[in-house]
Amino acid sequence: MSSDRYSFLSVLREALRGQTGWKPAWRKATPQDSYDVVIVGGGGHGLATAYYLARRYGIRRVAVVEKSWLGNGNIGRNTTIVRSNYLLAGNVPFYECSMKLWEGLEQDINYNAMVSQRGVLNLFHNDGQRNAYTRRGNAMRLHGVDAQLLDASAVRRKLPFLDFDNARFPIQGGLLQQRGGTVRHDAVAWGYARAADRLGVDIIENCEVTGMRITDGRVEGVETTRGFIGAKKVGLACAGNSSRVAALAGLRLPIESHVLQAFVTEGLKPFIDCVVTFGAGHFYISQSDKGGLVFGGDIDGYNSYAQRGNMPVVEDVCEGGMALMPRIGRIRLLRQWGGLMDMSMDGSPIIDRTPVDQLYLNAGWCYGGFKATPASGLCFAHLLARDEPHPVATAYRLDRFARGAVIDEKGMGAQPNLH
Amino acid sequence: MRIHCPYCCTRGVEEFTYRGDATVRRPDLDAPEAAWVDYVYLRDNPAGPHAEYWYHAAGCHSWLVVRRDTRTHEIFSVQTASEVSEA
Amino acid sequence: MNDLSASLPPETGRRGKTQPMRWARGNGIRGDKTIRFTFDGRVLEAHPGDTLASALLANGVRLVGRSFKYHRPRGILSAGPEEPNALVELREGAQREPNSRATVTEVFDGLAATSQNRWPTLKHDMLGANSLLAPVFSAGFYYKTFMWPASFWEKVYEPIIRRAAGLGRAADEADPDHYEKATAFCDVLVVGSGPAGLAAARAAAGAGARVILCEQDSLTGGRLRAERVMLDDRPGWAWAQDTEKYLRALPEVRIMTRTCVFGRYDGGCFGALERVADHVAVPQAGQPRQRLWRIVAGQCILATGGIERPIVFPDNDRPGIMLAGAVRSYVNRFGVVPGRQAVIYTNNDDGLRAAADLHDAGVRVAAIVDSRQPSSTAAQAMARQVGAALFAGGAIAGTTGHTGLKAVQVRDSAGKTRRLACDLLAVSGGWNPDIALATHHRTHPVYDDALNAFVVSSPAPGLHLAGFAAGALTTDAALAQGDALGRAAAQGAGSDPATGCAMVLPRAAEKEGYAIAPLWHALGRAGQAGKAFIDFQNDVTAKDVSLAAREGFWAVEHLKRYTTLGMATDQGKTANVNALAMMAWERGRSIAQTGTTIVRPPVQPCAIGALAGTHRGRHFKPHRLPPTHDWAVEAGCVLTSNGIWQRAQWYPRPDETSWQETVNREVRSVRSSVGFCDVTTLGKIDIQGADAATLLERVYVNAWRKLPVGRARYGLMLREDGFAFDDGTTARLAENHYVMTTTTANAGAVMRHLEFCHQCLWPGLDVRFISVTDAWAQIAVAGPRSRDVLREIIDESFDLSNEAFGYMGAANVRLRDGVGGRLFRLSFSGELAYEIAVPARYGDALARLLMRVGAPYGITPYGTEALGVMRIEKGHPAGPELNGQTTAHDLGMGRMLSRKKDFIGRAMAQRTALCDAARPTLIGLKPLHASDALVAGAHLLPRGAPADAASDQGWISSSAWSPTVESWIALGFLSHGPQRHGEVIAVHNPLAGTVIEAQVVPPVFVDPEGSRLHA
Amino acid sequence: MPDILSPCAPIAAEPCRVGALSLAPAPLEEMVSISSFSNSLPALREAVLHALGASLPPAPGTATRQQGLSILWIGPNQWLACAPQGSGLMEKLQVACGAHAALTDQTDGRVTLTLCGPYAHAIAAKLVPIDLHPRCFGLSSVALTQAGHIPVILMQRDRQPAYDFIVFRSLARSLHHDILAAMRGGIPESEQN
Repeated sequence: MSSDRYSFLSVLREALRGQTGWKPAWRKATPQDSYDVVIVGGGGHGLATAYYLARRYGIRRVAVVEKSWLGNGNIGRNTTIVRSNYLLAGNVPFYECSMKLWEGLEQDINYNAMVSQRGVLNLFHNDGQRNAYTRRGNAMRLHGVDAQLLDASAVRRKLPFLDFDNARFPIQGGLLQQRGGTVRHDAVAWGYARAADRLGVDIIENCEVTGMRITDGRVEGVETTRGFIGAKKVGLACAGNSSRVAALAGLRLPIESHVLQAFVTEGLKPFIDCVVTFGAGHFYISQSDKGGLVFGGDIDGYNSYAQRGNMPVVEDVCEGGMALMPRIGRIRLLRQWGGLMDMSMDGSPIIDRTPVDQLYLNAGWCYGGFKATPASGLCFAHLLARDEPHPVATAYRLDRFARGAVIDEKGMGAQPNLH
Repeated sequence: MRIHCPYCCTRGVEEFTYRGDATVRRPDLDAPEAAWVDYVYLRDNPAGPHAEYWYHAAGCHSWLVVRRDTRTHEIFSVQTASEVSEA
Repeated sequence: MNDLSASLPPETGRRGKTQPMRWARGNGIRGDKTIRFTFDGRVLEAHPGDTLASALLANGVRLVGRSFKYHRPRGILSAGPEEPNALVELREGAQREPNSRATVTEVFDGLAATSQNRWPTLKHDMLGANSLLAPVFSAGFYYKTFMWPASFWEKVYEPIIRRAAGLGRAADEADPDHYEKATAFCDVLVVGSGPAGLAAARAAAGAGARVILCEQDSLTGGRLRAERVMLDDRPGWAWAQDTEKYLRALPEVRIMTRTCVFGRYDGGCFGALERVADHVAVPQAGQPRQRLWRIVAGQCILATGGIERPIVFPDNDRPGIMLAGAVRSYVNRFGVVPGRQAVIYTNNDDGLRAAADLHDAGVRVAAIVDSRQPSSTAAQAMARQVGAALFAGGAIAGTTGHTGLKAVQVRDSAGKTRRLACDLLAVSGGWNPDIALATHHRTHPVYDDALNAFVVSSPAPGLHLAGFAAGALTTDAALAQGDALGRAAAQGAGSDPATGCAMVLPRAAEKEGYAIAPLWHALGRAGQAGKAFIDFQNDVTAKDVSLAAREGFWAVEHLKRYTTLGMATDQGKTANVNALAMMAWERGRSIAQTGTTIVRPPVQPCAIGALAGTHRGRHFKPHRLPPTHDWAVEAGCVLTSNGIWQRAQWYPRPDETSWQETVNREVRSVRSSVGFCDVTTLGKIDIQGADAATLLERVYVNAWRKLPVGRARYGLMLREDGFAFDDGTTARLAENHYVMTTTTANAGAVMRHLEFCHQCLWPGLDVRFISVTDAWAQIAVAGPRSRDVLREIIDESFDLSNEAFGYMGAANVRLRDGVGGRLFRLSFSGELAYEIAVPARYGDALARLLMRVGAPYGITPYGTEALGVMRIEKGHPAGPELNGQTTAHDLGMGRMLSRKKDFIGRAMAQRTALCDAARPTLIGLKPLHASDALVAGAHLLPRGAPADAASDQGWISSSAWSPTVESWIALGFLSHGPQRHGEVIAVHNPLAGTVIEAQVVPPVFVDPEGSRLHA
Repeated sequence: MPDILSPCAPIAAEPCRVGALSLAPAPLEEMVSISSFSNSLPALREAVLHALGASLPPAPGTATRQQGLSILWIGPNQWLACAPQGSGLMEKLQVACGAHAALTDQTDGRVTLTLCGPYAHAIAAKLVPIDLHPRCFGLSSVALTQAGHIPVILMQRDRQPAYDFIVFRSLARSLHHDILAAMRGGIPESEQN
């Protein structure tokens, strides 16, 4: 007998027999001739889309094609933060939908992704920032999302080791979303893959899309390194590679691909119990369950497909870190890495049809795609299944740029590197 | 990454500010709205050679057009933007 | 400093009681001097030149740390930065440094080291019980459980897991030490100072190149110090010492020891970390603890050598089991024997040499277990030489000794097992070239079947690998390769090929054979019994790899992520190749097919403080000081940061009890008499040229051509996407000469924008810009008596009357004492007001002068807070309104948009959603009860509407208590705002739990007709 | 009797010393930026030579210096002329080349801090990310760059390296602090072979 359902009992049973009864987390599927839906991109969003298509919309003839190993994209190289602390009406319901899906994810997919709602605290350092966070916190509350405004002394009680007394930009307070937190990123990919696989979805790794077969303006399938795969509908969930794949269908997108670096330190006994973002520099941080400090800052700021960044950003981020928490000076950075961000022109995503019939797009996640994973999957599945936007994703239309209905949280305009 | 400023010689990327695709051309005022949407929002975003604007903010304040491979960060050429727009 | 052993007395080092395992002087030890350090409170002795590891071994300390998951007792595995086991906390208090590798920590007098990740003591660690749960704690077990009930994760399971997380403890206080950064340039960077590196540096320098040689160690020489290679009849380390001396004398060579090149970035940039004062108790005053170097190199030679692989067999992690190469290093460099009775376990000839070194150091070598069948002639010779039993085709099937090795189970080629007592097992599974820096650009290494290791087959341009890093197996080959590549790199960097003078290379006396036969899974499945560790620190065993294979985590990245292999502080330097060889074996594929992960920077862990550098605490960002700063501080102002500018926020008087009282007074003074405020921080751009007006026409939404000389005008700029970008006034000083002001926040961005417009869009325009922000001290003098005050200052020949110098006038003026300045009749407060600009050096004096001449009028300096109150009273938009999300229409300035010209943003501003009348538009708000605080960030909902997002119609952007109106007032944005003046709406602040009612009013609270302005 | 405005410098004039290194503000100079209008360059060169007796430096990254006067390249077709106080620099330039170039008084906009002493180059290398090797940056070389976070114009004033850091007046104190910290950090051992 093999152990397929994960539980404490199955773990115990396997412990007694040398862990020999586990089945592969997902089948190594080979492509069939055609599917109802082919999802391009075996990252978090693509796998979640496949899962919800099968689970919620009953569409099970689904393939996820991935050019390399599953989860090789941003799902495998982010800083694991989940939150729904947005300002604009186009965004809040969507991210809150995502947060609710996170809250029930593990039971839903029978996989412990370690959803840890330890809180996300955005610090502010001047009146202007306080006012902006007040506006945002109130927007969240009006949308039914939890938010609290902490003053400096409340922040100090929570994180006494921040620099309160010698700071260039003293901490005045922070906006706390207690329900925000972190999730073990790789586990999200594996968990969705396993759950989708069990519902019959084919997950096809090492299968790169090299072309789109389009006849009379309608997509009929994808050419891949493993042959042609027919599809009634094709959904693109390629994050940083969105423009490349869309170009195969002759589309230009309001997206630039940028590199975002992230960093982890050596493991330490835990002392940071929430996610903290510094408001006076480019720095945010949390501590993983293994003890490593996971932190990051701004994107490198230039178009890149290289999955690696440069040193000025490392220095800038560490400078921010020292300004915020000077006790980390002797803690060592262990590893830095880079992911490709599909930076959209207004900093918000796109989940929409494209000008090519039956070709659908899920892109423009900037550096915030991880937290969106469940809702992105659900809304994209909804769009693919029903051909209309999910109610929480109605703002994420491709034509919003032409209409001017941009969703620009930061107010930086059509400059992806500034979002 | 280091960029060869035609005036200041090669400098670290931290001295420069980025501003995306340098192949887009500002339409005339009476151009159709679609042309403006293209100009302001749509990008080829290629994986490979890319002509892009950089501003030598900490140096001579020149806007440059840098041709660079977005896969490797290798820089092929640098010209001043005025040189490019006048050409 | 670097010539340590030269000063040694000729006799062998002492072998006193305190360092029982010190057998002789080592080539890197100053045995004539004794220093003291502590480990877990125990005082021990060492010599200068010791690492903490060598010193502990010298004192017979074998148990040094505990592993992460099972808390297994661990000792010292290596003699270098790859160490996975011997991690300690160094120093104490604010200087506590967790997870420090004993193998690279230099001992100094007074060093305090403490073991970590154990409770209560290193020897008796309660969490050692985790080992018993190992059958449950398989790779990834936590993904499969702890899910029920859902709420238990944060409350129960995770806290338990977090209690066990991590290794060392971060310091509790701010790091008290300094750090700094520096940049260095060279033609050729050589990383590593073993035979290949030294030869490369010498050759490159000889060919005329500027050379930087970086060595992570405190001494140069690399393996020449660990081994006993003779070069031209002299010890190899002595040759290294001479070569270093020779190189140091060359003007264009820089030798940086204790400097780890940790990362290779684009364009020939390298990051390197110099440990300036880690090897002393306290840095000198001002001296940094560490220094971050950004090295810019034309060419780079990686002579980084190799890292030895352990062998995977049951219980292969006990203290006393060490890498053979490390054993040699302790014996030869440090003069320490890590045991009294040794067994050698090797799959190659290099591992055998540890036997000779140990034997010569007086250690009994009981056996050589050579996995090769038949074993090499070298093995046979070595066994004879040291008197050891040789087990050809043998294997080690297990070990005993809980906190230190006591015996090994040797299985001979016939399958018979016997127990051999020993306290040292030197293992060699072969060597991996250290190619980390070569893969930082995501170059994928390839597997070399002959070398049984991953190599870089096609390094990036300008990058060369030399010595063992390139697979050179002998010292002679390393020297020759370094020499050749040094010359080639120098030429690649532009040196004249003719300058290279041939140098004679020394020859090694010994023929160094390698003869490796791979050994990944000597015992097959049986070898996975018990705990056969692959990743020591993270306790990843052979079984875990099997499980990953079974569950489909075949891809090397999946293997790594699922099992946590290679994710510990050593980043799998000793583990990765063994693991993926195991995965290849599990799947019946070759190692080449299985592939490898790529290494990411940094090569060695780097302190965050060092990467951050000097800009800390109050100096995190520079302070920009306006010209009246010193005066304002003297006047007792409270400072605030406006970006990086330091500005006076308000000027409290001793009798005032709250800032509000102060600000109220400042506002009332301005409105009733006169006040002044330094407004230097606004960006000022000098614009000249025949096409200056044309450029202004194109960057501002409104018209500029007809602005007369001597007048200023308010202008609004959009971004090209049609949203508001910045605003300010621009004055025409002469026909082709303007001075533009920008907001403080956007000064840099506006300059960049103007340059973009000029250089990229309209290079034909004849116009020039330069910032004059710092050149002028600009002070706003505002209030009904401002003209009276200025009359006392400005030369009387200048007619200040309203008729001669009306609102929006601009003029060059002279002050009464002859100083030239500029005068603008601008008002942010809505009062009769001026801005007077004088050369910055006079700003301080001007402030004092204003105080003096204004005294009869009760002149009051005011800060940014009063400035803000007055601009809200007058309804001027500022940063909170110009937040990048608003349009000219939103700001009530839609009519400013010219229809007669092209300007930046015009086309996009016409898009449907930007012209939607329902967009929230600027309004004023007054609470029905004057004392009800309006809070910026509160949202605007119709009265009586449910407090939800569907009813949300706007927000407050700025608010203040207005002492003029004697009420709270606010500016905000409200859907259909201008049509709703008079309506009472609900102001919701759910964060504070308040709802108050306020009336929508036009966004001007004071003097809506502007009569004061024009007075 | 009118009030007399007395000038105020942002940095005290006394030099700060660390070992043999010294850091001090240079005496206030008249400074005028000269930015050539389109197609005016030949005429401008001639006019400057005529008015000041010194030529605009021929190449980017250099300065012409003679008898207290220096003209630094500070950007394409842009220079900074510096002369002792009382030289009437602006007036001279206005008359000679007002038609050929935008002239802007920068006397008060910039402050010059001079770093000198043995190994000054090693201290400067902690501040500016440019190559100060004599092969790249010698006497009268000029670079626009940043010292840490602060934009500077750097000029090598003496052959025995001494450097002028020309900085925005408002940032002079922060730069002074940073240079001093670099001086106190000591000369890197690898500089002192």
